[in-house]
Amino acid sequence: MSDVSVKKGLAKGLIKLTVLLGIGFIFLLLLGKILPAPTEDGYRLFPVIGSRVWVWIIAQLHLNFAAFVLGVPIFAVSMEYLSWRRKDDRLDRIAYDFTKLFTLAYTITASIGTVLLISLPLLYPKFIDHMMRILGPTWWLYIAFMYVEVIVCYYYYYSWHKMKDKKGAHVAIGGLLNIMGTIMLLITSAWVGYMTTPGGVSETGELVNRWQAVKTFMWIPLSLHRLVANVVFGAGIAAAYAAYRFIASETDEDRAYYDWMGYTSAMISIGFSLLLPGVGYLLGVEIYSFNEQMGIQLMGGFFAWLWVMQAILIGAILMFVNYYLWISLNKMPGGERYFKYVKFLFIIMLLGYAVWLTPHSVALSLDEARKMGTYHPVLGNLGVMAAKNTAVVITYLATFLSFAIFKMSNKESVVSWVKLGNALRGLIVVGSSVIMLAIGVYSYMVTSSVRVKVLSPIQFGIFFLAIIALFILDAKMFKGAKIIGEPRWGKMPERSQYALIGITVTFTWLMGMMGYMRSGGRQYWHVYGIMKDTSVDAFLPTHGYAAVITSIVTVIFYALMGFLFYGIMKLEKKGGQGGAKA
Amino acid sequence: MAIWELRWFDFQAATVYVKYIKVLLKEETVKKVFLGALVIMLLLPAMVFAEVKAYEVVDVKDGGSIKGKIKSSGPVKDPVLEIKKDENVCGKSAPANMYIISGANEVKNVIVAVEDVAKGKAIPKTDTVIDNQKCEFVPIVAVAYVGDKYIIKNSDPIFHNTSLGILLGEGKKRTVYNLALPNKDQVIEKPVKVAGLQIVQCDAHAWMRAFVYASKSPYAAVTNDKGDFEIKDLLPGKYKVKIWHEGFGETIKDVEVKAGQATALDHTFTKK
Amino acid sequence: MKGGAIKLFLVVVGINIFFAYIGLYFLPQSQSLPPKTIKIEKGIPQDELIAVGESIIFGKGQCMVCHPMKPETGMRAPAIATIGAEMVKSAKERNMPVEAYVFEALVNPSSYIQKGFENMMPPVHKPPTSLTEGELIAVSAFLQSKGSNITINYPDSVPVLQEEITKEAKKGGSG
Amino acid sequence: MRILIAVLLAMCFPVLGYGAENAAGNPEGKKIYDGWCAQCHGYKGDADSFTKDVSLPKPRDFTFGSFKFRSTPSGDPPTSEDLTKVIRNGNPGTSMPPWSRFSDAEVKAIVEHVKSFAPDTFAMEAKPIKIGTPPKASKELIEKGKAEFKAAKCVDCHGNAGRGNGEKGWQDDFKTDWGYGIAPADYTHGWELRNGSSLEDIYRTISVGLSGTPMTSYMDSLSDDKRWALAHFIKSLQLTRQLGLALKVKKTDNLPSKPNDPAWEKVDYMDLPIGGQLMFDTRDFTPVITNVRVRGLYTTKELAILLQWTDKKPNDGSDGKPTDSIRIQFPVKKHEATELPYFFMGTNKAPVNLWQWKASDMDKVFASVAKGHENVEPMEKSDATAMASYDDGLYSVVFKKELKSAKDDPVFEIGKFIPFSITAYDGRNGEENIRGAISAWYYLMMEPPTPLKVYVFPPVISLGVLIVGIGLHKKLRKNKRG
Amino acid sequence: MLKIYPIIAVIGLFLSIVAVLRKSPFFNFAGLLIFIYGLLKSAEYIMPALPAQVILMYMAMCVFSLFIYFSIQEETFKAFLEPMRAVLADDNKKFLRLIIVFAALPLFAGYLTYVKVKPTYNPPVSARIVHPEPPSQMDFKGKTMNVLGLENPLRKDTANFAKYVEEGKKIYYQNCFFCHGDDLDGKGHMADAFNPVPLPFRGTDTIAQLPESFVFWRVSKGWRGLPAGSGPWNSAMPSFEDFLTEEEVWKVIMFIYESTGNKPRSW
Repeated sequence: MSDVSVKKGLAKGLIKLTVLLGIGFIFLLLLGKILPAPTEDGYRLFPVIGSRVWVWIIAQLHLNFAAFVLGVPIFAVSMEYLSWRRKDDRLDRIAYDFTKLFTLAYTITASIGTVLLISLPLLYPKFIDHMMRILGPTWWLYIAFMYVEVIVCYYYYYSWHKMKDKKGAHVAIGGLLNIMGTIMLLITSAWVGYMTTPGGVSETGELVNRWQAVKTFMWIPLSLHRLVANVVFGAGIAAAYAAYRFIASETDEDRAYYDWMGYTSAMISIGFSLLLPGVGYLLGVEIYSFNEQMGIQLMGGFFAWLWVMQAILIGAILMFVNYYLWISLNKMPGGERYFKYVKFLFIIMLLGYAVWLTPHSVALSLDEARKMGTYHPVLGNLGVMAAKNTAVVITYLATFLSFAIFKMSNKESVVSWVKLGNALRGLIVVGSSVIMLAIGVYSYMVTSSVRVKVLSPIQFGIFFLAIIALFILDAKMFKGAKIIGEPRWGKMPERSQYALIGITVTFTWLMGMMGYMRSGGRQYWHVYGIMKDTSVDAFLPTHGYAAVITSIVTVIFYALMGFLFYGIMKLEKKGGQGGAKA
Repeated sequence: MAIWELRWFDFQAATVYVKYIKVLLKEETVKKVFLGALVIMLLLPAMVFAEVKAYEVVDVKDGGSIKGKIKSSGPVKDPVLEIKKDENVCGKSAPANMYIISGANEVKNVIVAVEDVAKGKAIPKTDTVIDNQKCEFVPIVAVAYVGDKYIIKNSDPIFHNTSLGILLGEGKKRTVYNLALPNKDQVIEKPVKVAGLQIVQCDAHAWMRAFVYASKSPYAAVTNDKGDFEIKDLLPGKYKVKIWHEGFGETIKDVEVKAGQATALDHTFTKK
Repeated sequence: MKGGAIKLFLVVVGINIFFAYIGLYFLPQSQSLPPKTIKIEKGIPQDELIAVGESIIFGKGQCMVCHPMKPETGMRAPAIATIGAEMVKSAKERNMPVEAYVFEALVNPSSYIQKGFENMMPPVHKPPTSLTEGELIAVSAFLQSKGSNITINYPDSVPVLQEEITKEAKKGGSG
Repeated sequence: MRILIAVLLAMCFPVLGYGAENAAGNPEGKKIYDGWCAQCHGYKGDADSFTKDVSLPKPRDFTFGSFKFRSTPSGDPPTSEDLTKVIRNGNPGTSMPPWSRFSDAEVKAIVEHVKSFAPDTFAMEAKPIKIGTPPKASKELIEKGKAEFKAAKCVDCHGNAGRGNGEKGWQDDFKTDWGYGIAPADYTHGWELRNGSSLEDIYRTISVGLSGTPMTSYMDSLSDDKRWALAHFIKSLQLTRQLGLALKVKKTDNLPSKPNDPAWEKVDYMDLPIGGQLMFDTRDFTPVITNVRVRGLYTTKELAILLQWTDKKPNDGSDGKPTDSIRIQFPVKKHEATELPYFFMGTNKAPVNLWQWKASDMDKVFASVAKGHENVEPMEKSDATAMASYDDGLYSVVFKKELKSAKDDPVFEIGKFIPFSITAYDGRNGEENIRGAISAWYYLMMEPPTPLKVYVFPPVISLGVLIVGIGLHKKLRKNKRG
Repeated sequence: MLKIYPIIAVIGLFLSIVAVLRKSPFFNFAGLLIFIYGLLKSAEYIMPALPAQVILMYMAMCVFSLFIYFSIQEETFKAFLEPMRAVLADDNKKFLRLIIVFAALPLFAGYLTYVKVKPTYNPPVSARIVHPEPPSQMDFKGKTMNVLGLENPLRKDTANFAKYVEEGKKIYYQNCFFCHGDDLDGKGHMADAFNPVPLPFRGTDTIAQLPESFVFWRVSKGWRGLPAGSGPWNSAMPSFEDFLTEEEVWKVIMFIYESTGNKPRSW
């Protein structure tokens, strides 16, 4: 592998892409001829499982891989940049490992994309006609960028070792790669944005202004949301990869490295995930301002229960994260001093989790409904947004404290104002919690618009202020602190790695479910308000059905990922390059 | 019960208690209650006496008597009962035996009773038999004496129940006894406790009826086939005499009884 | 450590089965069906018209997304239960016929906003709701039945409705 | 002596006033009585009251001095406890409710007041009979009770099955002390036995009778053990009432051939409590039928619904009174969501389909479509059929209908909850048309046959867990050794 | 009623405390779960019972979280697993193993599966709105009335108050008590037959929260006047305008307020 020259690599990449696209177009032409003509409404039916399920699975898989190949480069390039500035080889190795990962993943992504490319026009000819008419040029733009991206990507990968001495330039190429990726993300978001919150067309679906059709309500918020989610997802996948390698490792050294890698990736993933509610909020605001009806439908109508599901999932993720951090105390010299705090954090997490998964209106048995009506008089109060927001900020704060504990567990502050510092820390934690709780209680008494538009942002603002304050305080307190001992990387029980896997799988599943929700917001429209879905699949399936499909997609995705990981390991064994520096 | 349903403090009850306490604390009330208790204690023996006052047995010497004949203004046709139940025992139809009137228009089964007698001779120890025979009460009219017994019999192989009740008019009554006689030769004895004219019925055979005059004194009689009756050993004085027949109804006559003499009391009923 | 990989995969599958299970058994299972087109014939009896209107309010029109049935605190939009009477009142205030007011409220809702509410209602004859003329009239009749006399019927009220629709279209053109 | 008393009386004149008030009037009792009893029993205790014409059984007239519910021998007045018990527990099956709101003192005051209406009766001594320990129920005992039920001629009035349909209980002048007609009790309806349905209650009723009614006292004619045996037998006749919202109808290969086929007894049932039709003129305040038991079965082709109810005196309309009848009602259209037609006869907007059976035409169904109670049109064609039987006071009517439905027919879909309601008419009670006893909406659901997975999955999972257990066991053992 | 769940909770707590003292995390875990279950179930004594589904959700969360908690430290985790390992592998636990691992657990799993796959059918729930929204106008025997602000004309005639109440009593017991009860507690002798059950007038939940005008509307219009959401198709409440005059309706309203000690809402 190391022998492959940059040129050859580039050629390989370009040929692959061209061949795939070619196959796609040829299949499209051929099948278009062979297959029976679409129905009057403009549909063809995919055999057995139906068009919707087929496109759903393929699109979701494609999306997952795309998220991976867009998210991981951001992560990899930042690592490389850090390694370059800090002269830390470990980081460079991580970066290289990831580059390997996403370069390989490109092929899979493109292959699945090809299947999608064949499927969509064949199964939904009328709809795709419409899309092409409105947003056709962006599609050619998309192909063009795809080529550029492949070139940049392969160049970036194959020139890694050649450009060892020109790190700056190499990092710049990485930057370019990410810019390309973001542009592609913007283009695809524009498509989805147009479908959900169309603009720039007349009521009958005639193009009025193409730029308006691209620049829809959803475009930027959705892109932002996806960008952040991609980073979280990419880092999560990296953590999962590290976990996988950790478990598969045979030497202590490898284990130490992959432990560290898993930790770093997971923390980045979680760190960025703190931004998600914010960008999600933006997205929600835009949807509401496009069409109140759709917003309410998504938040409180048909999909209300999916937010409970989301709560269960995010609660599980936070639990996994905390668990990972607590278990990590084992490997910190001096970590055992902090086990006594874990109990309290655990109880807070548990209570927060309980609040978060309490549904507002409960699906009841008949007897229960007769006894208490639709809402439980007590539980009903825990089910509303006021309680949920409060619970989430407090559990986030607890998670941050777990992280802080982990960070300082092997240090002892030497500054003179230790006592004052500790008091200050306590004050920040307790004070902010009390304020957040008070705002939560106050939220019950105001109208929903005040709650959504004023109090919730204040709660989140206080949360961020609190963690920033804690962060600065800790940095000051532990400046030049006495270090009890270096972390014993690799001294982690295997089960901690399952927690990492759990985080990533849950996150992937969550992405799938949110996709169902976003797409469901359109209800029985291909393009909301412009083009009706008149196919047999025009209805929204039940949540259970969606959950099963999401699970299937996730399992397929991880099976493919497994092959990818396995392939990399095989490559390493063959070439030895980039593997553990034994 | 859910906690919030529990009334920790029952206001309604509390107001009543407070009222009681207020009343109790008033000086006058305390006095009143105390004196009241005293009076009741003193009056108690008197009350007991008042109860017993009902009928006083005395030795009657040289008493008078009432004697007479009850007649009808003319012959009355006795109705025939149609029987739809237990026909094998009761037969298809039976005479009601309501108007048993002789050729001379003398009426049988008329109750003649001297009312509200305060004193007199001892009550005879004669128990009153009520027999269910072929779906008919035998006798149809009888006199019973308070303190004695009813002997209620079933001579039929079928179920009868015997229900006695004070007649209140318009088909209404007040039950005195309602006793089951499910089998043949069943006998039930019951004390005669409630005084007055009573109807005897069998709910199972609604046409069956009899009448019993439960008397507190020994001074009551039923006319015989010739419409004759006699009431003996009355203390001299003025009395009210009740003459009652199932079909003809009731009249009350004032009679003065003189010592050692027989006062005649005849009456003729007219069918309305 | 091949066992490790298998174990990991089992964990992944297990987690997914668990989530699918939650989705299947914890969440209420209902489908959201696309609305059916409702045929309204000429000279339809009033109570049937109202019934159709009601079904649109709860179904195709998706009015219940914003409008509560009963007045409640913090409601987004006026309550349905008293809307008929309210509309009569407002029409009187604005000195226009009640029918015209009702139709305007449906097809040109931003032209007059009830006190205390925000301008957020979309014109319902346009996509995505896209109610037909007959459906609009049915809805109007139903709204009138909530506390006022019903004066709207099909097809006599069509001209009034069309006038309001053209007004709205003109406004859209100029603004 | 008398003089002394007179002097004393004079002395305590103010006191006496107080005392007299307390003893005779019981003002507290009168106040509550006037507030909460007089509406039915009359301000004077004579039952000449607001509800005298709208309740069945009629309210008790206290002035007669006859009291049904006693623990004392026949002829004796009830004890205060007996009266208290009636006030506290009410009389099931009548409009006398249990009064739990009053304090013990208040109930005592009411009892005092009630007693004052019949001073003669209550002047007598009242001593409750002794109720010993009941023998334990056993098959033999119940058999013995059954024999005794015949021997003591209980059957004469209460009928062979204890439904109150005995021949002697239905003479025209079967009357109470108050001059009203009365019907023998239906033992199968334990929930509406006026004097209580427990074994002791039954024993007590047999022993002392119900004064004022033809129910006679057996204390002197039957020995104690026989009465207990009887009580056990009667107790065993009581139906277990199953109230619910939905009847599950199971699939079968062959429907029972007759309405009184014993095969029906094994089928799931549901009891519908029914009440008078009170919404439309003429209202029925005094329905007699209070319970209809519903059973159902279906085959691939047909649905059969069995309705059973007690009618103590069948009436086919030949005596000038209306005929006995029952009617089942379904929505005409498939009902959507929770919206239904009006539960009695539908409305113009939402019509209902009615199948009526009449005792005058035993095997016929009168099918009609109703759009409100004033707008009923007979259906020209309906393939619903009926079969009926009358056994020992029990009507059994089976309605059958093919599952496929034509216009105006109800829609029978397997696995769906199909609403239905019942109207029952007792002709003897003068019930017909809209006067009758009605039920709310209930559902019947034809249960789809149990899917195969119910039999397959559990054993598979069990086996799986077992295998995992064994595997873990093996593995841990190996680890231990290794 | 025997309050079993608090006892279960106490037993669980006791078990977990003993387990803590004897350093047996597994039994601590089990005890805590029992404690939490008992606690959640005990809620039904002070509030409407928690729905089964919510309890299931909480319990699943607790199992998951507590398991995580006990696996943080290596020694604790080992001790936690020890009883399970012992049952599975130890020679002296053969009998226990036979019962738990080879019999009880598979059977229990089979049972749970059975419960889950067995098809269950629930009849549709008809929600009831106790106080439906009144219309602004109503029609009483052809007379149009404004429901809001409608006042009881008889209340002004304070001199005859007792008379009206008494007349109302007669009307009540000839028209209403079959369902709403002798004691106005909604438990009349025909109440069982109807669904939804008749409303009680006692207590502070029903008429005490309503102005008389509302009650007038409900009494006069009955089922016919109910809005669709309140299920007029199920209500047996007659339209009393068919049977009573306007004045009689007011009288009966006065009676039900007076006799239950409630006051009509006047704001």
